[in-house]
Amino acid sequence: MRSFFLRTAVRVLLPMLLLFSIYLFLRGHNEPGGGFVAGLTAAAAWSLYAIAFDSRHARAAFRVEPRRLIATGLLVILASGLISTFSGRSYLSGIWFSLPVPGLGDIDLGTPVLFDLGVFMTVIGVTLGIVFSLEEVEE
Amino acid sequence: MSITVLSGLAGSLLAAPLQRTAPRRAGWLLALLPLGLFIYFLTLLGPVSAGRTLVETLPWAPGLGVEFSFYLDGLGLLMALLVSGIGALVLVYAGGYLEGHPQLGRMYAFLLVFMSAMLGVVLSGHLLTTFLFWELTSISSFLLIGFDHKDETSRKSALQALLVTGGGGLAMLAGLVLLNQAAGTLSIPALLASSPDLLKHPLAGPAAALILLGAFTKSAQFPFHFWLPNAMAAPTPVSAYLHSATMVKAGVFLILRLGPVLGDHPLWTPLVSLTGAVTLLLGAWMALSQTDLKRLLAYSTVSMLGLLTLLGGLRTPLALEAAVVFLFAHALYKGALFMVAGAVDHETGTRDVTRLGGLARRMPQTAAAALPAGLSMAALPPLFGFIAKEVVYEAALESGLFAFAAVFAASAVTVFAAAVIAVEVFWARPAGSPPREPHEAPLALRLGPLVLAGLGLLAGLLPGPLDRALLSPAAAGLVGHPLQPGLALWHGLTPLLAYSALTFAAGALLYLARRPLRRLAAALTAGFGPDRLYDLAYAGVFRLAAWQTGLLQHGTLRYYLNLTVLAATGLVGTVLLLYGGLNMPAAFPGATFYEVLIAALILLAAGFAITTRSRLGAVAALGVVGYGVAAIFLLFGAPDLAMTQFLIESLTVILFVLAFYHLPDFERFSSRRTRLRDMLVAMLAGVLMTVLTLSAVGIQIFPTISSYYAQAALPEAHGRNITNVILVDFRGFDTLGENVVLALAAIGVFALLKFPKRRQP
Amino acid sequence: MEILLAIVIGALYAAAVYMLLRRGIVKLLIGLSLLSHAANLLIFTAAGLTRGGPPLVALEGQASTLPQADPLPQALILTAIVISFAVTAFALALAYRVYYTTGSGDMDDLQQSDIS
Amino acid sequence: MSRWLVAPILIPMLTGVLCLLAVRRPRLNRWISVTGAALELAAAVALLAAVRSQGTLVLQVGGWPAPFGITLVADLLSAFLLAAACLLAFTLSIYSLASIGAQLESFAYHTLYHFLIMGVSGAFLTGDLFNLYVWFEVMLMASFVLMALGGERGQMEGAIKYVTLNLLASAFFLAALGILYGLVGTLNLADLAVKIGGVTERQPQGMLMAVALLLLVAFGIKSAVFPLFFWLPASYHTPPAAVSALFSGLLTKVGVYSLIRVFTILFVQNPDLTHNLILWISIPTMVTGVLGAVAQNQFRRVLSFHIISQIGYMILGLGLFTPLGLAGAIYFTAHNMIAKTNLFLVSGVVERLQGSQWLSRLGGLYVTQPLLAGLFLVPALSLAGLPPLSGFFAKLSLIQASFDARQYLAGGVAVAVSLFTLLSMMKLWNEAFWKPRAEDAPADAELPDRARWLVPIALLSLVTLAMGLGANWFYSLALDAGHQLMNPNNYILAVMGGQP
Repeated sequence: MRSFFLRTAVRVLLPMLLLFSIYLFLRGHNEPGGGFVAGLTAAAAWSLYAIAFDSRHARAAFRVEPRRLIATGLLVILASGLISTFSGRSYLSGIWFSLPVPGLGDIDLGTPVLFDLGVFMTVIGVTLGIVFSLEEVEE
Repeated sequence: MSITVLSGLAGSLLAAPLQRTAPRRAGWLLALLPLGLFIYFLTLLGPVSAGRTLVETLPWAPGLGVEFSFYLDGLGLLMALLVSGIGALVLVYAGGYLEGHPQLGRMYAFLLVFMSAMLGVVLSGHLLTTFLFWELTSISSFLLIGFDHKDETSRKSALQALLVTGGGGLAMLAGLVLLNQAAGTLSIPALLASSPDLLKHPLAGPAAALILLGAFTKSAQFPFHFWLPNAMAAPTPVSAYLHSATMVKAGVFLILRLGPVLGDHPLWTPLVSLTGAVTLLLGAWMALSQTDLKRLLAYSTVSMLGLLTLLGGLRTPLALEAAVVFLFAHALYKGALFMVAGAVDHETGTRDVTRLGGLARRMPQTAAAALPAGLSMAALPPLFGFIAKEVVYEAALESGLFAFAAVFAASAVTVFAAAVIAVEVFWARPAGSPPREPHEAPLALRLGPLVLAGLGLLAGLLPGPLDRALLSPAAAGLVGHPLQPGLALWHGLTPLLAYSALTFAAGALLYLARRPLRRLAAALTAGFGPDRLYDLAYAGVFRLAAWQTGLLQHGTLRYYLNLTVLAATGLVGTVLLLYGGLNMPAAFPGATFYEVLIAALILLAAGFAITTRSRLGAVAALGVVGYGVAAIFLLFGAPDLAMTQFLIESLTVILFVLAFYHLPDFERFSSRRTRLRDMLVAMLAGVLMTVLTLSAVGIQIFPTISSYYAQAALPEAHGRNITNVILVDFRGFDTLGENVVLALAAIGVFALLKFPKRRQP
Repeated sequence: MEILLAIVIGALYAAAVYMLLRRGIVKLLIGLSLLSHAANLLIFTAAGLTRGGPPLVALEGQASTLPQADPLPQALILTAIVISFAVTAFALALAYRVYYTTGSGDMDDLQQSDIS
Repeated sequence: MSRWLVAPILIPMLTGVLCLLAVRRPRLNRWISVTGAALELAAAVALLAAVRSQGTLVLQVGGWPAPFGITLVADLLSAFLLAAACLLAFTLSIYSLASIGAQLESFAYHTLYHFLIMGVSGAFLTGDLFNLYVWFEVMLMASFVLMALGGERGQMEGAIKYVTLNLLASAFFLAALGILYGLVGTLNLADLAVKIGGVTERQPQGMLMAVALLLLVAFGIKSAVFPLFFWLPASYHTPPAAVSALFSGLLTKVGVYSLIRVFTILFVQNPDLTHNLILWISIPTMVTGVLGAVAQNQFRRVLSFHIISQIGYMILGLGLFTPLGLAGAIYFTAHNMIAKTNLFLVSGVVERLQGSQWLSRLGGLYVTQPLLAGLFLVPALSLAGLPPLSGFFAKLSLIQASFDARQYLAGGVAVAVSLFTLLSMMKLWNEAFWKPRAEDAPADAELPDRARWLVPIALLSLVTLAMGLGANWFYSLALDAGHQLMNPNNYILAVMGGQP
């Protein structure tokens, strides 16, 4: 029996937490935050969802299969480092460029950000994968 | 030379296919290989008897001092001729003996491998090459003794032979390594040329002793002799080849070979000649009670190997010459007699002399081969055995009464044994009846004994040329100078002749008294001996192993954990105390109220977690510990850590709660005493870690490398949050690995939870 | 504070070891979790405690007066925390499967395959 | 070449990820797995060739100068062991196709497999102590799952012990790391070596020794030395043969590698304590392991206990702490990785044919499977140290090194233990191959995909033979590696870029 209030609360909380997680991710390179924490936050949000509803609903709402998210995250991590290898430098060397964004000034973008994105994806995929399967255990 | 040695290995590959395509002729065809080798070695007689030695060296592992090299001198040539010649006869014999056996092809293959190995032993020019082939003989002998592998006795005997000779081989290896350190080389020509100072090296004695140990096991010297009679479980071709004519001579060969190098060591003569003498007498004594033809011959072989060892220990020129001459004579007659025994077994279905007799009528040609071989063994003229025995007596007399007495006694038994196999079996009135009606053995079984016995006769009639071409050159290499060939059938009426006559008479008396003698000897030896010792040791090893394993690996995790933690704590703690690692810092900044509060909270929560009987309570306490740790991170400037820890802790608690639905409740399994004991162990570990931490925070020998990160983070890595920059950039590779760990965990959880289940009964 | 933390670390190790030595499988899991807390705290303390700001590079003109904590051990601990999370999750699943397969939560019952 | 030093780590990672994506498409999955393993082998062999010709190779990951980033280093030791590991990985990937079965594959067996290889490669190549920890964890986590994959009772019993004791080891490792960092403030091995070398005369020697021993315990557990080996025989026989084989070939060897690495570059100031201790540990390790093997009645349990005994040989060479000793240890490790793994592969075939691990229920394979019998003898006799196989030279070099260092007891034990090794191997031979099978036993099962079962075994047997016949090449490599390890300055210079 999952309480109605919990479900409602989670419905409201989920988008907020996800937004928060993106915020954490974006600021991570400069302030406390980063891919790990952001990923965990997002995963925690979805875990709440999975507890409030059930894993079948959560899987449906989440859409992406955790396994694919994990694999993609790892691929992103792997590839972010390879860019520098193929441009003649050490693996995982940061390659940076500035992106002028109107209103925000220049934003530094670089392969480490991509790397962090991979971490973000992997962490979400892993945590959800674990939570979902733990919820689906049958006696 | 390498080709001659390795050709047998190549031939062995052909054996099985050949056996399939030409089952009846395979033995004859394969025998062409050793025959060819035999002829090749014959062509070397000229140069070698002229005093030349042939050397061939291929580098193998020079860094390890290992060479693949060959060295052929008189002794090597003598052995090579025996190995290849008898090898050819044995292959033919095996074809007849095991006709129709499904694994005959393997038998041929193993025999050829063995021949290669044996040639390698006798022709090697480097002791590690010797060792290589030495072990190969052990292995091929193992496979051959256990040929009849469905029979448990065969398997047991094979293993016994392997362990005894293999153990000796290992001792020998250790000895060789020591010898290498003492002499700086293991190359045989170099060793032969080494200076006598070698013997003063402190390692020379141990080296010699260990190498001799190897030689003794291989040549079945007391107290390792027991494997040889047991090896008679092998099919007779194997016994004839390996266990009489060739392999067992490897030890003696090595003793002779190394005599010039290590023989002057004070240890050598007492050790070798005493072992030889004991074996000589023991083998003779044991032979008295045997009624199984093969075991009788085996003990007689043990005895004669003892004789050869004794001669190799005495090391007078005469003794060495006698060793060479006798080795040759023995190989001829013993090989022949083994084959005869096999033929008898094959035709009658038994080897028990008490059930045999008068076979000469049914098996005339076999008897015709047995007679000269037996006479040679009994050292009667005009056979070569007689000449050999004369030289042996001469050498023994020269060395003293004790040696002579021993040789004399054993020789009398040899006469007895010869009489049993050549006379009792073929000419005496049968005491019982064999299981099968005997027929003449087929040609393949007759050929070997006839040829070998004929050679014995020929050699006895014409000892001169043989001596000049083969035996004298062989002995010369051992003595160190050329010898005057002097073998002759007739030396005139010398005391030696009288002794020979006396020996024959004693042996004949033994033969006549054989029935009571057998009973007496059997009664006296029952239940004793190193064979029993081996059995006890063998069983003991298994008992020890089981006991030790039960002690260490007894199945409960907490026992393993206890030991592991204690070992770790003990080791680290001891070193910390011994090496002055303890250093209490003088002063630390105190703690604020909040800090103390958090520390107390963690302590309390941890205490609660381990004492509570509610698993939910324990998990909640665990969460409190985690939050407390997060708070500490936050207080000491690590917000990233605190956030992560906080989130992870929450998730962990969720996971626990989700899982608890499927997990057992807490139960109290351990007794109070166990809990106290575990608590003690845990406290030890805890105290150690506290002390380590305290000692570590007090000292910082070098400043950390972190200041670099503060400088490089923004300009080079474009980030202000240094921790995050380290994670994704400076040490991004750690993070990469860590994400793989995460992925693995997810896969693992999925697999464990979802893998289809089978409920255990 | 260092002394206090050293005691906390020791106590956590002791508690962890004690729980690992229990026969109940859930206690084992709790022991494993405690073990990783202890190790993380040990790294944190051994590297030196700094009461102060997080390791951030100050923006221009805002130079911080507070001493900064060493960022490297933080990164290490973060990695260790995440790994131990992975391990804990796996151990939970393993414990479930062990319990399910053997029908017993008593570690002493798990010797079938381990004695010859 | 240096730039591609990361390839042996990335190739298995990529392979693993692709296998994860393709987990629902079995044929593609298998194809990716074997191709990836082949590429990995090629990369490792190329690396070995490069290191042999150009000397120690270094890659600063991320382009940060040492000691601030993570350094990958390939010296002879790493490259040699990596090549051996990748050879195993390749052969086992073929063997897995025959032996693992679709069900385990659908639970991402191939991904786990390649991530395990990734962890092993990372551990061999990294020049950073914390990074080593991370690779250890990758390897461990992969092995945890592989150990438990299938969920049989025996596996569960083994896995829980395996997991717990290995996590304990990790905790020791982590504690040692933390304390070491607190003391000298760095994690790069070369930098650590320089700094630890700088404290010789100063006071906190005792702390350093304590850290050294913590690491000794941590790696000692992972490499299963006496008296820390319990997890190994408790678990190694429980998973499928291919997994046991993989573990036996790689996991403990990474522990041994770490011991060698740490005790040739970091803690060399006080060999009377550390290396003597290792030497003394090696003796009971050799003895108890082999006695354990003699006592067992199951095929793979015999082999498992053997691993322990042979770990004893490896650390014996380290304990001697001479170039010869290290050369012996390295040669022995490579030899053992291949021969021992091969025996596990044979055990898998035997189990498949006769449906049991229990020796009492096996038999008759000498008649029914002569090829298998022959292939079994090669690694079995090699382990027992018979010439001309690899094990002979491995043992010979260790015995020589022991006697050279006047460690007659240790050398003598090494010799004597060989006899028991022979005994236990021949026990397997007698029971599984020679002994006729019990009369009520069912007929041998079929062996579909015969080539996939037997080709890997034949390949490894050939390598064992080649390592013996071509002993000089391998031994001189090991000897050069031994000299390299005894002169860590080259390593330090290579990593720190000429400014130690």
